[in-house]
Amino acid sequence: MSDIARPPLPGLPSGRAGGVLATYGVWIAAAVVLAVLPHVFASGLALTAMCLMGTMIIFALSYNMLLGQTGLLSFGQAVFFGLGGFLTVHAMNVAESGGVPLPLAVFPLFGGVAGLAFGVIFGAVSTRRAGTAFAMITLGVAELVSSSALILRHFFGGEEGVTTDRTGLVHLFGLTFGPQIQVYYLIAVWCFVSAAAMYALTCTPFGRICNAVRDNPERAGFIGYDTQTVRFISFSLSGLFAGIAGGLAAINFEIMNAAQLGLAQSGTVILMTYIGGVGDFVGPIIGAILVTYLQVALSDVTDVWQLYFGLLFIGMVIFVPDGIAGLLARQRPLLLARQLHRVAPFYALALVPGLAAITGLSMMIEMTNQLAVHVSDGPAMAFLYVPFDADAPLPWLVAATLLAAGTWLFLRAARAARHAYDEALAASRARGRGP
Amino acid sequence: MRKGLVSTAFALSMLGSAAMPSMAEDTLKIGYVDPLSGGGASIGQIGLDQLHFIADTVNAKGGVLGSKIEIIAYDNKLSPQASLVQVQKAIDEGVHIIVQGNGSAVAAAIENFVAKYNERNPGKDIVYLNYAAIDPILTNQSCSYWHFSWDANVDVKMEALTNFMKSRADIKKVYLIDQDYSFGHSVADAAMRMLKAKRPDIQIVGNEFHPLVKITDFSPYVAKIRASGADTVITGNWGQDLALLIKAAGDAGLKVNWYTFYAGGAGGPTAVKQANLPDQVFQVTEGVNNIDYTPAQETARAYMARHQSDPVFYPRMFNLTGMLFKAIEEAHSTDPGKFAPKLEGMKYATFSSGEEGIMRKQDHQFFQPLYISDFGPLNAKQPFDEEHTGWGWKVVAQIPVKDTVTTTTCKMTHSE
Amino acid sequence: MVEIVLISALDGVLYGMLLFLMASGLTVIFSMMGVLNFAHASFYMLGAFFGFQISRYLGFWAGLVAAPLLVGGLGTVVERYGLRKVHRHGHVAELLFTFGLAFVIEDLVEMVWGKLPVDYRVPPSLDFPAFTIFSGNYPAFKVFELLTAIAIFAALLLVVKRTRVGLIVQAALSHPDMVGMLGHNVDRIFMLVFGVGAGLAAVAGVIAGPALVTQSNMAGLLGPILFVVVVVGGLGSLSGAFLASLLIGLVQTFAVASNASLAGAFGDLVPSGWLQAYVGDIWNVTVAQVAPILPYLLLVLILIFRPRGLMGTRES
Amino acid sequence: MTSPAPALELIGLRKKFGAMEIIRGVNLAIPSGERHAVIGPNGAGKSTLFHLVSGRYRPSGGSIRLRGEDIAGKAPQLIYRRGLSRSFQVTNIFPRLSVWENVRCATLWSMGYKYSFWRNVERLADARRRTEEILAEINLLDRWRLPAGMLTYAEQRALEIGLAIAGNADILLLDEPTAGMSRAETERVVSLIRRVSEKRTLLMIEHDMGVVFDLADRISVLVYGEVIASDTPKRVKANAAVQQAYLGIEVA
Repeated sequence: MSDIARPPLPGLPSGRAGGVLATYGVWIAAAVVLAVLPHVFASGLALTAMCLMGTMIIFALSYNMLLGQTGLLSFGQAVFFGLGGFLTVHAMNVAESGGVPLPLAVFPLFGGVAGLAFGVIFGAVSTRRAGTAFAMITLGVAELVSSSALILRHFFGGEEGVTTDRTGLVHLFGLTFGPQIQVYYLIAVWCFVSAAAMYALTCTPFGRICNAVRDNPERAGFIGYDTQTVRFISFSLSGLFAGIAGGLAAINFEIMNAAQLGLAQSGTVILMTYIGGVGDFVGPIIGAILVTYLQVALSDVTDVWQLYFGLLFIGMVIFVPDGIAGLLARQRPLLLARQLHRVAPFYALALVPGLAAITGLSMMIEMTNQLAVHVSDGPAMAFLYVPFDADAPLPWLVAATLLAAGTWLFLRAARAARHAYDEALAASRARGRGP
Repeated sequence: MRKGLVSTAFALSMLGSAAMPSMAEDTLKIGYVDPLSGGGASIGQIGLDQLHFIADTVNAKGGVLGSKIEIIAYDNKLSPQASLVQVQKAIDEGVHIIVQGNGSAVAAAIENFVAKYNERNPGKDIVYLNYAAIDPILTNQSCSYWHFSWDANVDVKMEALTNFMKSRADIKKVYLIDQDYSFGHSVADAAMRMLKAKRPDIQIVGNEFHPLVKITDFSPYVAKIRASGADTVITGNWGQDLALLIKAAGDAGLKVNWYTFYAGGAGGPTAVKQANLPDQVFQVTEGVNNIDYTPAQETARAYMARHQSDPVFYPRMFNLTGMLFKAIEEAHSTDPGKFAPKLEGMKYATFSSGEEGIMRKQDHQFFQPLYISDFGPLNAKQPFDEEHTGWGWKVVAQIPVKDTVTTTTCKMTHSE
Repeated sequence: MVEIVLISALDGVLYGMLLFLMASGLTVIFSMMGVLNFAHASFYMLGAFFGFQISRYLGFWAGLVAAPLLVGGLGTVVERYGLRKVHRHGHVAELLFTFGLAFVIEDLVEMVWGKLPVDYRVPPSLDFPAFTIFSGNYPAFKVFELLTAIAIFAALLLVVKRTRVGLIVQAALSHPDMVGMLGHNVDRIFMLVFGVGAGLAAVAGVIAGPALVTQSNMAGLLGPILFVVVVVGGLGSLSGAFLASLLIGLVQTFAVASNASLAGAFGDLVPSGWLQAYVGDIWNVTVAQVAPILPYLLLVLILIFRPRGLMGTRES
Repeated sequence: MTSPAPALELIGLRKKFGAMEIIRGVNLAIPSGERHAVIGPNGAGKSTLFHLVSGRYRPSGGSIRLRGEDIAGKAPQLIYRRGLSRSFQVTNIFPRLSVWENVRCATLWSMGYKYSFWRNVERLADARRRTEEILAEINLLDRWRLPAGMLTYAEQRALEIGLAIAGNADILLLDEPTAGMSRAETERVVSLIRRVSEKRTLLMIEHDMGVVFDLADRISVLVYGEVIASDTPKRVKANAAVQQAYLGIEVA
């Protein structure tokens, strides 16, 4: 699933025949995982979180059609997510009050159509430019839409938003969609179909031309393509899928409000996509799952979660700029050449001091937080179940030592690991398996 | 304490719903869902501190029905969607009582969610106690049996405020300025309607709306107010939009009286003091610290000794918890399905003055005496200042319950 | 009528200069390095809080000098040990780096100064009405704000046009690739530029802090308006940013003064069923209501019809 | 007179950058099927001329006719679609795409697939065949999986030509196709150009006089934005003005 395609080239050294399992194996596995997940993670919260993840996976993938595939930085992706959600909610309410016999399962389509329609409208305006100018137009459009959403109170329902009842539509096969598990499967199916559709899109002439426009928009013109048209189609289709994601979010929460189309939501999807990795199709999926998990769970562990969030992002862009998927993809040639065992010990060696440094740092953050913010609770606190006083010198000494020594050792181990990786890669290439 | 445990607890709760509720079955769990990080945290944290204070006080006396009270905090980041995830988390952890206040968008989402949850999960009732969200929609069009509201809603506050204003003959020209979203429009609409009915001679010389938290410079608005010749401004603005408005007025030397909902909110007193507008800014609330009522003032002192940096104090949180515990004791049950009927129509001696308030059965809106207070230098009998400004809130009028009652369109559907 | 025009013009200029004060540092960074610095508002906030802290011990004026130096120094450190490592991964990586930085700075400020507004006051030496027009006072502090903005504009212009450093900087504005080729240490220039940009943000913070609300969420509340100033003015153009600030200030202020609406122009909407409520929302909106979102409309229109901005030398 | 319109005709073509006029009234007609080389000292405006013809720059005056149709000021893709394709002096490829993908993208438009987002690109047998042919032509078949950015300089130059010829355009503009190549590589490229330019019209800029006199049917000499001579190689060699302006400086 990477940029470098493997066309079936009979007669060429690594040409590959596509069997059913080789071509669709990953997808079959994904479907099985989606079906089994709610039986492994069965709690109400887990279901809710997984529904959220499914929605965000579609959203992040739709965003990567722009950022990763076409090289367009947009600040307004949530506009289509939100408008798709609102249209879905309104469509559901109209269907319910008018007795239109449509089952709930098709309603995300309304979101998709809305996303596509607004993608066409805003795309016609913004894709006339590329690069920073494009980014700034999307920023302006996003601000205009989210401000208008508060002013147009009847359509957007004001601050409270618009609510709906997902159980009030016709029940197909006895599915009421009251229980969350039914909603999970609805989202899972849509997530699977959308992801497959977006993956298929990358394998079309248009998908490849998007990559070409991303790499070198000028040259794309000299092989016959109008870059503006490419951007426009990409933008509109991206709106379609973002709208579907919005529709699913609306069904999941049964409420849609103006905050869903604001800049914060657009920022979230940029973070998800980038952290997961824009260079790889699975990147945004990983990013959506990870960031959603952190959003749900991190605030329970610490009340300065935003600080950790920020540090995570800074660390990611400095150390892992091609995202988690990129990090994994870099191990693939080693894996194929059976060279991974040469670097794995170095990874483990770097991990231990790395974790120590992180522990030291978060300990210092938590102690500072205890002393500064929870001043009325006194200095007594616990970190990793170890109780101590935040104003005593010993914990600070421990934390500082962990941080300093951990960082120093980590940097050394990381250098060694990089060295080992380069050697293993060279060895893999020598074996003729890698590129 | 709790924070350390939850990281593992969350991982467990992902695995199965059976793992969690057994942990501490004998406590009465109250889930507090409000912003505890980011911009909204300044107000969310105060409510939490206060709940902890109340829980500690009650637990020291043996708890409620013999169980200790446990407050569990859930950070909702002021987002409706995140709130619903947190409510789900709370339910998984065995919480049946949800307390929330900040943001009508969040309140509406939770109200709607709880109603549907109870309908779809018979016998596992959850109740939602709202201590601060005051959009009238919550107790009108979208009212719910499982939602109880302790702060006076916009209409109720405006009813009280206009009943006060109608007796002030010096008010001749009123200017309305509000944030351009549903809450701001509720305030403006109520003000227009009630002033027209009670004081037709008052001229409304302006009805301005500006986008929510997008204004850095309020001078043009102040110039407009001045040009209109208004002597009084009514505003529902809060937070930065109120602080900057008041400061711009102070800078320009605009001399009007300000009738506000949220001048007492965090940061408000500081702004009024900086703008140097003594006794010109009024607010309508369910109580202020300088009401001469000993039990309330003693509690306030005890609280402030513990939380010196907390600037505001919500009497309504005491009313909420007091009535909740009373209902539980009357029903001999911590099951919302059993104690919720006891809350309906409950009469309760309010925290601020001991005078009686009532939880109206029809829409679950609590009606209580409301107070108009103004902000300025204090005398010896007014011991409480705000935000270390040296100034404090002083009562100028008490509006009795009968003068705060409004009608409701709520048609509650609940079958026992 | 004359009164409204005169006062609006004055308020517009004052607001525009405040915008320029805040945006000048961003112009420098955005134009020269192409970095969409989302942490700019955070440096502005740091300036306000540093200024506040210093003013409690040494007075406002010491804060005005020291806070920008501190924040500027911090900026160079951030550039040297953070942004520079990210630079080769492209603009999106840089943007996300500043994104993360904004989160971190906000939480650190919360930890140190709490979540509530601090009482950062206008210095007594400037706490008096400078002049009065149509019974409206204009405080001396605002005049000071205006003068500082103009002084910064003049100083930046002078540096860019008249000094050797300025010549290199100017070359970098129009031909970023050439500067490196000419053998100048681009890394050092970038570090310096980022430091100066952060320092200018801090100047704005020290001055705007007392006038506005100094609180840990002030960076977030500022929103993307400063990007509008820079882009509308034109990348690489200081004068453009100055002009754009004035334009935005005036447009917004005059719009606030206007109560015109479609309903006012064409009369009330004839009742026509369910659509009326939806259309009514648009029909009854006054120009004043949408004033603060007009800059974003301006941004979109400018980028479509004149992508180099008012006075820019190059497109994006 | 009813002779067919020339494949490419420039009439009074001008280009100004600010006050500087780089192309100062170029007139040139290239009949169909001709191999035409443009030579001239550095800074004469050769690449600018190509940019004008291929649509990268908009002319300040004059007209450009492609088989009689005026294309001056049209966008590159529109000119390409009328059958004119070009290569660049500074390598201008898609660095993150594989070599295979680079060439295939360049074939897609001419194969009629345009913006198709409903067909699987791997199943387009004709595009695959064409890509394979081109890769064989430019001798990059064994590098097909490598990202183009990782090729050596000479390989990238070969790919550059591959992109230009992939679309089967009948007028080819090659901007210094052999720049920086070794003798052996140059020979390969020359024979490649000779092969692909059969039945096509070729316009090329070249500094290597060996290549120019070997390949070109006619040569135009551009000096300071003006064509001072346009003739067969033999005659150009003999042209006094050319001797003075160009060969005298460059070759002697």
